[in-house]
Amino acid sequence: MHSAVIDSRAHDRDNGTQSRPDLSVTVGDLVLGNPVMPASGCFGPELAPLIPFERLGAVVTKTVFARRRAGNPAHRLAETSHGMLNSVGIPSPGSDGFRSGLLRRYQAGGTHVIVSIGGLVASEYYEVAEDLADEDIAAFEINVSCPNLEQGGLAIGTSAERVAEVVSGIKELVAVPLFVKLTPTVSSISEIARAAQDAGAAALVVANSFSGLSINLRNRSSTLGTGAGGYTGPGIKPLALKLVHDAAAAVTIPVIGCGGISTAADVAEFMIAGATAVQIGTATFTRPTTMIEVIDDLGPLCEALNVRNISELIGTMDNRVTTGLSL
Amino acid sequence: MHSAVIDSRAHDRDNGTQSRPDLSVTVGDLVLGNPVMPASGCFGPELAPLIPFERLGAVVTKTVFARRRAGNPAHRLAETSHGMLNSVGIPSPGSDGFRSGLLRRYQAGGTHVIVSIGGLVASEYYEVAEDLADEDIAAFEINVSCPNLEQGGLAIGTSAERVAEVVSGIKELVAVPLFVKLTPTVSSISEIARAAQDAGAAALVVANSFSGLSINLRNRSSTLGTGAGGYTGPGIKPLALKLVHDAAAAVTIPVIGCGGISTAADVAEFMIAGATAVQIGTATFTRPTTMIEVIDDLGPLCEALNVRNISELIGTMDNRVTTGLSL
Amino acid sequence: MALVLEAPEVAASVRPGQFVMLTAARAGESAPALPRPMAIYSRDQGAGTVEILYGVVGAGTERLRSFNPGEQIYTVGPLGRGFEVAPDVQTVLLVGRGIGTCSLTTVAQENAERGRDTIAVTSARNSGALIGVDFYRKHGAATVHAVTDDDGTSAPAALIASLTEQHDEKPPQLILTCGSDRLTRLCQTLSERWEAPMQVSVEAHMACGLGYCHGCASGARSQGNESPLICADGPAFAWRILAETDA
Amino acid sequence: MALVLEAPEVAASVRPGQFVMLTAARAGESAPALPRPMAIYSRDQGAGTVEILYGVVGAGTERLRSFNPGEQIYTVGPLGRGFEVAPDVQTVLLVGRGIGTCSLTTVAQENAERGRDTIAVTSARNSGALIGVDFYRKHGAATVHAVTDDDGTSAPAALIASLTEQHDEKPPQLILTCGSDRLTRLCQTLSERWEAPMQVSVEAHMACGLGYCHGCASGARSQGNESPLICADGPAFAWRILAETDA
Ligand SMILES: Cc1cc2nc3c(=O)[nH]c(=O)nc-3n(C[C@H](O)[C@H](O)[C@H](O)COP(=O)(O)OP(=O)(O)OC[C@H]3O[C@@H](n4cnc5c(N)ncnc54)[C@H](O)[C@@H]3O)c2cc1C
Ligand SMILES: Cc1cc2nc3c(=O)[nH]c(=O)nc-3n(C[C@H](O)[C@H](O)[C@H](O)COP(=O)(O)OP(=O)(O)OC[C@H]3O[C@@H](n4cnc5c(N)ncnc54)[C@H](O)[C@@H]3O)c2cc1C
Ligand SMILES: Cc1cc2nc3c(=O)[nH]c(=O)nc-3n(C[C@H](O)[C@H](O)[C@H](O)COP(=O)(O)O)c2cc1C
Ligand SMILES: Cc1cc2nc3c(=O)[nH]c(=O)nc-3n(C[C@H](O)[C@H](O)[C@H](O)COP(=O)(O)O)c2cc1C
Ligand code: FES
Ligand code: FES
Repeated sequence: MHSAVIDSRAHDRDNGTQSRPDLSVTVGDLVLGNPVMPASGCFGPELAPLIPFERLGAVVTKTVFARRRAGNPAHRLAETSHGMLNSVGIPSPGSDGFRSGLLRRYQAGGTHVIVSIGGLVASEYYEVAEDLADEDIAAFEINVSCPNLEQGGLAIGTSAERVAEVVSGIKELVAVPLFVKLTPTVSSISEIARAAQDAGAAALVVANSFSGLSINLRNRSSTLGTGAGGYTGPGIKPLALKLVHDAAAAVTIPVIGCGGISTAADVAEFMIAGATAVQIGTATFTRPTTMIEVIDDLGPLCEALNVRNISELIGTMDNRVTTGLSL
Repeated sequence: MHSAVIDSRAHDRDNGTQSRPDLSVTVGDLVLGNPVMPASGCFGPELAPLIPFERLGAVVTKTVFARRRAGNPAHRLAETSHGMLNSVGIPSPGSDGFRSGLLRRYQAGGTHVIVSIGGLVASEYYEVAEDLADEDIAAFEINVSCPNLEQGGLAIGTSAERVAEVVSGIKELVAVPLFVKLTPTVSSISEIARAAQDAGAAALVVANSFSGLSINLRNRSSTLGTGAGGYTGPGIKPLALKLVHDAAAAVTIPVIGCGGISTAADVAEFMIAGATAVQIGTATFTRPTTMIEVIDDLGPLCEALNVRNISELIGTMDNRVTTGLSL
Repeated sequence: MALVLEAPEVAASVRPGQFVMLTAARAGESAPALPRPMAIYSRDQGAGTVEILYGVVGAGTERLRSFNPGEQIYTVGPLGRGFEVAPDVQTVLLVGRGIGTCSLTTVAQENAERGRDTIAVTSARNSGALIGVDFYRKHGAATVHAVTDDDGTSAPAALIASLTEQHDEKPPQLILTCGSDRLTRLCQTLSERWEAPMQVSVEAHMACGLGYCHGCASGARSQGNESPLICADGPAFAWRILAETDA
Repeated sequence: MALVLEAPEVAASVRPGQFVMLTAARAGESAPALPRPMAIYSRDQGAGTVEILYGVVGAGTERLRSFNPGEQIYTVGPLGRGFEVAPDVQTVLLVGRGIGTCSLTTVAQENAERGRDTIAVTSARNSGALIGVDFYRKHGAATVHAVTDDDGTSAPAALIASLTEQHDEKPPQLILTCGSDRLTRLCQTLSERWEAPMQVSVEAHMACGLGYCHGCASGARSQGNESPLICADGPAFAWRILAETDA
């Protein structure tokens, strides 16, 4: 494949300044060159011709299941005015297929590889984790938003007990650090965040896509083949930012922010709200080089915000009420 | 006050066609001339010079508390790229102040008056309901999203048991039909919807604003005086539509859709998803005459969708998977 | 940037200090979600037009800039309570900073019509940013103090010195100000010195501009009582009310 | 509507049936969130340009229309697997409907370069909507059947009659089609009659266009196996593969 990006933006940045702000952050035992990584399912080795992977803080794989899965019927994608809906349904080559195929290509990228794992029953999480435990992997990201067959299709991520059970179950089996990617549609993210921490999570990812729907008026059917889907992109940013703030306030482990991020300013907002790093999903579809552009913009933004190390931003949100003289 | 709307759109519609589609809908015992009403807090008698109230399906008051409340510190409003955040904090004149003041002005409008009521403890809901029970009111809309002091600030609306308790408590005291406006940030809206129905609700309103946050990078503080706020407007539409679909599927009482609606097509989407009527909030700020414009557009839209009565749309979403010949 | 709106009803009825809400979203668009309050810089009742000046700051004014002559813009107004000039006032001191001056200029216009005198102070970072100098002169202001940060003339000490020197002898009977906390404090000093009542026009984030959303209040004034609504109880307030509120 | 892109790398390397992803959001904008797959209607390797034709349908193409000459548009490509023309093929039948014809026109361009013959069918609702008639003629198509619903010539029965009458004697060795299920079935009949293999270019909603988002697949082919990815395994498919998938 030959790929041509006909847009000067990604290329003609000024990279020649003297003492640049330090963009590195530490997530558990992991030191990332910068806080930006892709969101699971919104990235793949196919992007290598467009993105220098080694410039990313880490890469995150699409969620891997123990067994092969075909995913959902078409349409799997629909655009909304402020983001998109998907019902891809996590097709997967299964852990064997993943190990011998995609994993090697992720590993060739020259940065940390975080492997997202999922399951339809608790035992499938254990299986896939054990299958991949000996690989050169920086962390597992446990996707607890998969529909759980033991709970009538409700995601494990909606219950603090089930999250704790799955996380500690995996923790007993493997030594790989565990990140837990939380489900956003819960009444109290703090409770689930604490449960994940107590069960041994090294970090949290907050959050996954939101449950959404759009309807095609002509045929009165969902714009997606499966009815509802995951709502992602800029429209969810205020929601994700609130969840990040609340989760970060509830735990001592690092939180990785995710949801609607598309600019360096968004990254700064998430870090100020409490995130140590961030993931970018939908914005990579809009412009495949978004993550690199964001990383390029982080240095100048740090200077504008007067921080030498980007990690100085983490969790510094000031909640004081600001009242001026004129009311 | 003199008000001039310098925009022809609201005025030069064609209203002279012969047999127009029937826009009326029935919510419990209430027959509405059309399915469009304002969302609580996004409307007031102050709009009378701009909107002929009698053209609205109903009017809904801002949430009334039993006792006078001052609301939150500034800033109470912030715009986001796809909607807005508010932390107004529901200032209220209390039920006495409301009865002698605003209520009369709503009643002068010539359409059904739905009074939104709230409380910081369960007993406050009972108090305000009793205070207003003898007034000429079409229904109470019970706002269960108020922070509840007996539950550490968590809204009653996040627990099926507490919703059932408050709704049946009010039901025992007053004869006015009860609409229950559900809280969106729950793992299963179906469960709460059923609890409200079983406790005696005549209809549900789905849903309220979503919890969101935005940060001002310059001073690293929330753009709102109180930190987080309610996220409303077009960005939440796919989320609200999904909740309406799920709630309507779970109950037999009518559901009133609310969240991100700004066009007649949006109304049709919500009705197809299961709503019997809709509420419009943020879009009234954008253009105060939005509701009238939407109502004007509903007739032609019904014709385009081939329905004689708009109520034929309700709950007709087709979930069949559409696959063409070419895959 | 300037917008001249063909709005005969507004031009005919607007009082100094009132504002309009301009919707920067075009018909069919949903963003920017909130309309923007804008002062009336000048009005021409004969032509049926009003003029608005604005600085491009964020998404709202960025969008306003995209409107072309001849396009319709959704406008509601005039709104709010403007300045109140008692019948016996002969001379009014107007003290504006930056874009805040736009809330004061129609006072000068009305003064000219009603035979009152205007003393105007317009303050800005630099001379390029000064607003209203020519407008005040054209509308018969007795004195126009154009002061800037660049040449130091806007510094409170310098400004108060020159104002007292020039006007102590025949001080104004009313002081109106808008656009700067520092100037509000300066006006307070002058108000006490000259025993002239003072009114301030204040800003707030607004959604409805009409008084029903309660978005523009600053919180509680006293136990259980909401502070005034800037859009409906103001935006012009007698200084006394403001001072009470500021708790 | 047409867009001519200065894209030397694309012009140099694109194969017939491949596509590009065009981002209709400008730099700094986040909507439309998804880029749009677009076929290359024609390419000019010398000038380093490619041409794209599109119909304005929804938000994406509405936005594309707003781009001005000289503006940059974010483009990724060429992408996907195009049509495969075996070395022994001398005559290719191209059957396109509406905007779908844009996926076939570069085949004619290549045929002309390589001395192969083109028979072209371009179908549309009415003559104003026909695409490629002049293009095909200019690029040496032996026959161009321009058929429309308006005059009834696009009806399958009428079309198959005229195609078999004219080409039964010396039938094409390859049939390529895009843009219509009805024409795909028609091509299938011809494919069987003439024993000529057939390839179809299909559309799907796409997010990445590169093969990693799995948004463009149609679901399961057989237990646990995902169907082909339209963007990476296609968009051009041998008809046999498609028929298997359609379960
Ligand atoms: C009574 C009144 C009169 C005004 N008159 C003028 C005028 O004549 N000319 C002019 O340029 N501006 C005026 N403003 C401010 C104007 O409404 C805009 O908010 C301001 O120009 C900010 O620009 P923006 O909307 O592009 O900023 P954005 O960043 O797009 O604003 C984001 C949000 O913050 C709010 N906001 C930001 N700054 C202010 C502010 N200073 N006051 C109120 N809300 C704010 C906006 O309303 C919006 O909700 C007035 C405000 C008030 C209350
Ligand atoms: C390989 C390929 C080549 C294409 N070549 C062309 C071309 O040369 N000229 C052209 O006009 N169009 C082409 N299309 C379709 C094009 O990508 C647009 O989707 C279509 O023009 C719809 O217009 P819109 O984006 O304005 O619609 P919108 O209503 O804005 O689309 C909404 C969403 O639906 C998707 N969608 C809607 N219709 C289609 C469709 N028919 N195919 C795929 N996705 C769709 C969009 O991608 C988007 O995600 C091609 C599609 C594919 C897959
Ligand atoms: C097409 C698509 C596929 C996705 N696949 C996965 C997945 O396999 N596992 C997962 O945990 N999240 C998945 N997600 C969710 C994203 O990782 C991310 O949490 C979400 O998109 C929110 O971020 P954004 O707004 O930046 O896109 C997917 C999202 C999209 C849009
Ligand atoms: C400024 C503002 C004030 C509101 N006040 C109330 C309220 O008092 N009671 C209530 O139940 N909902 C209140 N809401 C929520 C709205 O009624 C509505 O549920 C929400 O705005 C979603 O609809 P929308 O997207 O159309 O705005 C308020 C919303 C806004 C923006
Ligand atoms: S802006 Fe709505 S009450 Fe003042
Ligand atoms: S569009 Fe992403 S895999 Fe095909």
